[in-house]
Amino acid sequence: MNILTLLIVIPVLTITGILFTKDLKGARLVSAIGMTAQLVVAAILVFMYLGARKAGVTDEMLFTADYMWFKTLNIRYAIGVDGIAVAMIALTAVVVFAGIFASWEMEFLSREFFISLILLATGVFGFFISLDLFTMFLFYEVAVIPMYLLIGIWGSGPKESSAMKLTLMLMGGSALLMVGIFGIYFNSAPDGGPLTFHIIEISKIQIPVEAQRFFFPFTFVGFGILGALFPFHTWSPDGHASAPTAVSMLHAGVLMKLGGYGAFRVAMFLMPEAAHEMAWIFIILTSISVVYGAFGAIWQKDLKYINAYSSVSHCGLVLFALLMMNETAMDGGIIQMISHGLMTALFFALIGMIYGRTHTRNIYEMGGLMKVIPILSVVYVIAGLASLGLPGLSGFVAEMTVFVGAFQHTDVFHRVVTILAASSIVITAVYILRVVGILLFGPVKDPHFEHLEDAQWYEKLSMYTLVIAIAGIGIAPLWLSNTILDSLKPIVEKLAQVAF
Amino acid sequence: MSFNVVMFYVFSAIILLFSLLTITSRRILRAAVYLLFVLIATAGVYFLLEYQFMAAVQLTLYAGGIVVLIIFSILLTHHISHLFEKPELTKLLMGTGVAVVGSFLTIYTILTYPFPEIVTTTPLPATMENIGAQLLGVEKNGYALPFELISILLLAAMIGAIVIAKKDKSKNSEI
Amino acid sequence: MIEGIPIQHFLIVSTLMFFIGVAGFIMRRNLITILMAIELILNSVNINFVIFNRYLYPDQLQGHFFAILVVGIAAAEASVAIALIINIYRKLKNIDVENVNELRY
Amino acid sequence: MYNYTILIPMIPLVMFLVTGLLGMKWKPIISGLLGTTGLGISWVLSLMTAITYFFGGHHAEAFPTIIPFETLWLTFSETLQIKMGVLLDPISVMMLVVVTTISFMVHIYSLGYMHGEKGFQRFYAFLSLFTFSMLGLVIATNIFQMYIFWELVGVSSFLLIGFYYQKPSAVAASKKAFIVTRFADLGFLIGILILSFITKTFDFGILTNPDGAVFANAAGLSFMGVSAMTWAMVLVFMGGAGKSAMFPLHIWLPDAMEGPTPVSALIHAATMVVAGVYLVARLFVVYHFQAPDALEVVAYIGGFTSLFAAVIAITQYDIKRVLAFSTLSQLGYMMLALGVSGYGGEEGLGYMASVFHLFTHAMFKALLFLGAGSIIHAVHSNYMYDMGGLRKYLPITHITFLIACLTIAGVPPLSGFFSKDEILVAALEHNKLLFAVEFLVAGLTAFYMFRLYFNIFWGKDRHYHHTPHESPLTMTIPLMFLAFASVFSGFLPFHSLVTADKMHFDTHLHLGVAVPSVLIGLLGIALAWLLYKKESKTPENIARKLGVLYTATYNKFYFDEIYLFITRKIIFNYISRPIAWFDRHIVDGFMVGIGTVTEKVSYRIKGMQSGQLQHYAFMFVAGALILALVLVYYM
Repeated sequence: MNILTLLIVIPVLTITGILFTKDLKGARLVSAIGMTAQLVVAAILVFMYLGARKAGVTDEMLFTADYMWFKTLNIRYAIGVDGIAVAMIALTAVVVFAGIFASWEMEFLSREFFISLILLATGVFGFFISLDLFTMFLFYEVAVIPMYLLIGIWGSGPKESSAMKLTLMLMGGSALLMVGIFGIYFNSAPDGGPLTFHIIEISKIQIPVEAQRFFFPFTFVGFGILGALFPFHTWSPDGHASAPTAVSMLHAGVLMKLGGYGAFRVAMFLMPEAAHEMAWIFIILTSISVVYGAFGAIWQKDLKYINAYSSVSHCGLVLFALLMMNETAMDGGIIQMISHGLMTALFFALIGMIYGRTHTRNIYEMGGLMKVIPILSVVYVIAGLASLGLPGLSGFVAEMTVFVGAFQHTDVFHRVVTILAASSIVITAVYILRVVGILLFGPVKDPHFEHLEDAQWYEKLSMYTLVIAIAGIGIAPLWLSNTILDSLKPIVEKLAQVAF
Repeated sequence: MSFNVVMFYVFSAIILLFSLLTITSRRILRAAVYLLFVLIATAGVYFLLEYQFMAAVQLTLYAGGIVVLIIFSILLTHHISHLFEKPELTKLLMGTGVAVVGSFLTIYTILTYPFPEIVTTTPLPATMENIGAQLLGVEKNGYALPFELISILLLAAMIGAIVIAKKDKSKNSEI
Repeated sequence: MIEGIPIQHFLIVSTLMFFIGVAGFIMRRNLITILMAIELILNSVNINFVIFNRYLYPDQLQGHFFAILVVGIAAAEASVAIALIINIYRKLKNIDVENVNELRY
Repeated sequence: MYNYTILIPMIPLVMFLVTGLLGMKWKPIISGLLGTTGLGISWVLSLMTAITYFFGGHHAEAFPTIIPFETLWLTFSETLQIKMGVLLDPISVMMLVVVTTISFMVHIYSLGYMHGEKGFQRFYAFLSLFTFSMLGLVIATNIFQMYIFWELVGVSSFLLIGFYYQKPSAVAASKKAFIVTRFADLGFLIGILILSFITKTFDFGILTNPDGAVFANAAGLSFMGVSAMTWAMVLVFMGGAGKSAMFPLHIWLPDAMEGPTPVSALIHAATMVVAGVYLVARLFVVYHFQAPDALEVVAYIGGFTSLFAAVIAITQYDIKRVLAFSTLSQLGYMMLALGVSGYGGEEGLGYMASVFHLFTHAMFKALLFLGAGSIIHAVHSNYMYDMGGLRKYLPITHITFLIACLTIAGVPPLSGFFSKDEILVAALEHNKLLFAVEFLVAGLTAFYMFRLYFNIFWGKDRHYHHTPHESPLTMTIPLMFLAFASVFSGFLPFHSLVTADKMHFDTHLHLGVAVPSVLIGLLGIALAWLLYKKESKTPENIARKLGVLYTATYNKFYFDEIYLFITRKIIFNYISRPIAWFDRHIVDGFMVGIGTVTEKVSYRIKGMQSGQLQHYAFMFVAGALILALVLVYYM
């Protein structure tokens, strides 16, 4: 069996397995086994990919497979990965693995919870391996829908309205996206011949510029909504604040990356002319996202809101980098996706763990946690430092690559927005240190907190997995960066053909 | 001015007048009777057009059947002396508004449409032979299938009416 | 075909009758009156069928047959409608159309 | 030959990982000893490197630049790559010695000073982390590696200032330090971006090539009337100014004294704060040839800072703050010296003087801080009005402190005299105004240092909780070692070791400058002796006479308040809060509004589904009519 198909089969088998369990213990055991297997497969995939590249395989996509499943519209189950997809798959596997352990004590309707969670993961994996736009869209929907249930049932606070808001806004994005995808499809054979959804085939032809102008905004905004593009980001704070821990992790960590991934793999790759023409609009929006999200985070007092706004800022940087459309910046954008995925997942995991102990997320009600729960606190500081771009952790690599890349543009507009975006590193420092200062340092405010328990083994496993990944990228980014750079070549070339 | 013409205008006047009365009368039994007059006058128009069979059907089925049915139901559900209150103003306005606008529109269309002045085809007299042959025929111009459909429809309607109107003993016994 | 009377006259009569029926349908509250308004509408349509048949296609009898079929359907409709009205009357003790609004939003 | 140099930063890194990850499990003292031993090895290796580098070969011509180790770390594009490596040239070798020496001393000192503190092993882990980062910064082969370690240094400083994390003032100080330097780093980063854009390289080797070939692109590039290179170098200097706490980014350094005293000695006196000086020195060739205007900026900012800080230092009572302002002032000296320097031979006197002063300052300022730590250890207070007459109780501290004060006051033949004298000479040759400022500052320095000295060691005894006693040997040995270094390091032949063009040149004592500067130093000392030797009301009276001027100085010219106003009030209240509000109510409001409108509209049009048959009929007929009208008569 194709190793990529295995990535879908394993979660499906896991879900089936959970159906046969009776309670939390069984469900989490099966989930853990399944997702560990998934992680192993992802790791094998990474090595197979690197091995194949080293052996000199130069195909754009590796491990491809292609089965027709709806002949009338030429919809195919076409799969294949390049370096970027492999990296995203590895990210997803890590985050899902950590997510399972972060929800180890999910007592309420545990089987259903794990099923939804893994279903969501299935969608994400499917999205990343798909080469067929329609199949990709299908998996995208598979990933989005369980979110509604996960937040609506297992959430906290005003969960119903948050779930509704999130799902409706993402569905709105899907609607735009669908228009875009069909626009691409119906223009995929301008010289006659069969229409196709296959990304690689479409990339070889040129979609008429008129059609691009019309459908590019649909596609880009459609994905952009998922990637928290200003001003369509407002689902993110509410949604994240209400979602249960593992869902926040998966959502901010992985699902939001679908937006960034799709934005360049579909919108920009297939419609380069329009991308060039309209980039400036979205660059302005994303630069606003970057700064605005960071400033927005300063004023919040709910931990999850802080992190949600921080995600807006960081995801804005992803799209910002991608829109710069040169190799370095896009490379940075993709590393930023991975890096943000890991660290925001870590953040949400930690917030969930802290909330589980203190039963509040208001930073002003807590304080001095470093003294009572040192392990969680130290990891929180590490996550914070990663978020503000400390060298040695992944955030730095990503941000620097983005800024260096973005600065290679010669005109004033790009310069100014780059500097604007770069200024976010200061603002990020402000809000991260503010939280760390209030939450972890200082005297213990509430005497009830004196006897909190520190992390359990499953929490440690969850945290350490993410920390190791973050530090790994931060310390030795070369292999990741080079893999991505290699895979970016066709995309950048395609974009460069029409440039200037 | 021939007799036929005069009769047409008389019938038309009856139709319009009693139509109006049907819908404006505040006593329902009278409304039913006015309706009867309208239907009979319509039958008269059919006679003028030399569609005797049609007129007969109109008289027997409509005037004789439906109106009687209506009157029965009136008697079942009303006191004879029951006087309706006047219709609400909004409804009155809605109804008349739609009617006036619609009439003008339609009449304007009718008056401006170029109907052919002379039709040259040979008329087919509506004799019983022709009607019978066509109504029960299966070849060209044969209406056997609709005829059968209508009969089934009537049967179904009859059964339906009985089922609907039947008192539900178990449930509604107290009513 | 009646010599000296143009087709338009017939049509105007049937139109007026039709809209009187419509007005009645909208204005009146009593279900039976509404039923009668429907009969008016059907009747006006019947006149149109017959007129068009007579004036424009006298070589055929299609309009004629349609009118007959409509009469048949009208009978069926009336019988079912009256059955319904009686049933409603049993339930509500009156047959005002305003009270029959179970199907609102 | 120099392959082992990679070990110099790596040993502290390993120590950090070991003590940080495993230190919780074992007894605290083991972490301390482990860290100290590790650093001792690094120190020995650094000294070996220095000796072989400077004295090993016969360097008739320039000192070579050696890169014994380099590895690719990250690729941006074909030309832009970040490498990690070790670069040895005179200045980096000298810095290796400074950093490892001070760090080693501080490691030993902390064994005594931090004894019994909670988080002892954490302290050592952070110290190791800091030392690793600082060494990485020093040996950076390219500007981006420097930036990376620059940030790491910043964060380890943050962690160490906030070491007493339960003390709100320490937390606030650490936050402030990090954010201010981070803000400066933004400038640094943008400067790097501009440089990298122009030159397509990060390598110091290429950048600092005096022929300036890589800057060919820069010609004609300008922004707002200032050339691109000047922008770049001013922005890079902004980074340096942040780390070196130059005015107006100086505000974090006095607050940073909230950290444990050994940390102040290591980070905020001897090593990290000179990173800015090191950065400018490292890129001196670029400054000098490509952006002389930027160098001018460096000189003036340095000069102003040194005066400004010296004035404030006179009024402070917290002994660590006095030392902090003194550090600021001395850093200003170094910056100024770089700013007035030329390139090549005698012209490069400023450069040499700056580096020289960096070296001697590291020794005597570390000594001062460690001495202050010893005093604080004894009396448990930072304030000089809680001290007095301590010379009887703390003899070793007293002597070493006195040596340090004399050194900083520029009394010959102590090391401070030589380095400061050369700075003054360089300033005199270049810019009379700056010379005058520095001359004045020399006097002020002597005055405030001896104010401090007399207040602490002379005058009346105070009520001490317990009789002050001399610190343990672990603390006094570093004091003695540093005192030794302070006395004799002035005789190191810097002019033939660390120069701008790496060539030897001759210096000679410039009596016309030396004599007056010594005199003004002595004048300062004498004034302090008059005012503070005995308890008297005179200083207070003078202070009262000066009135507003004194208050303003005492409150550091209200810079903290201004910054606080800008951050708290403007950024928090007028930017962040409105944005948060805007987001919740306008942007989100708009999104929610779409939902609400849909809901409202559906409630409204729900009425159409009234269940009233006649309404439906009306709608139907009216709709049909309208359609008929449109279709038949309009189309």
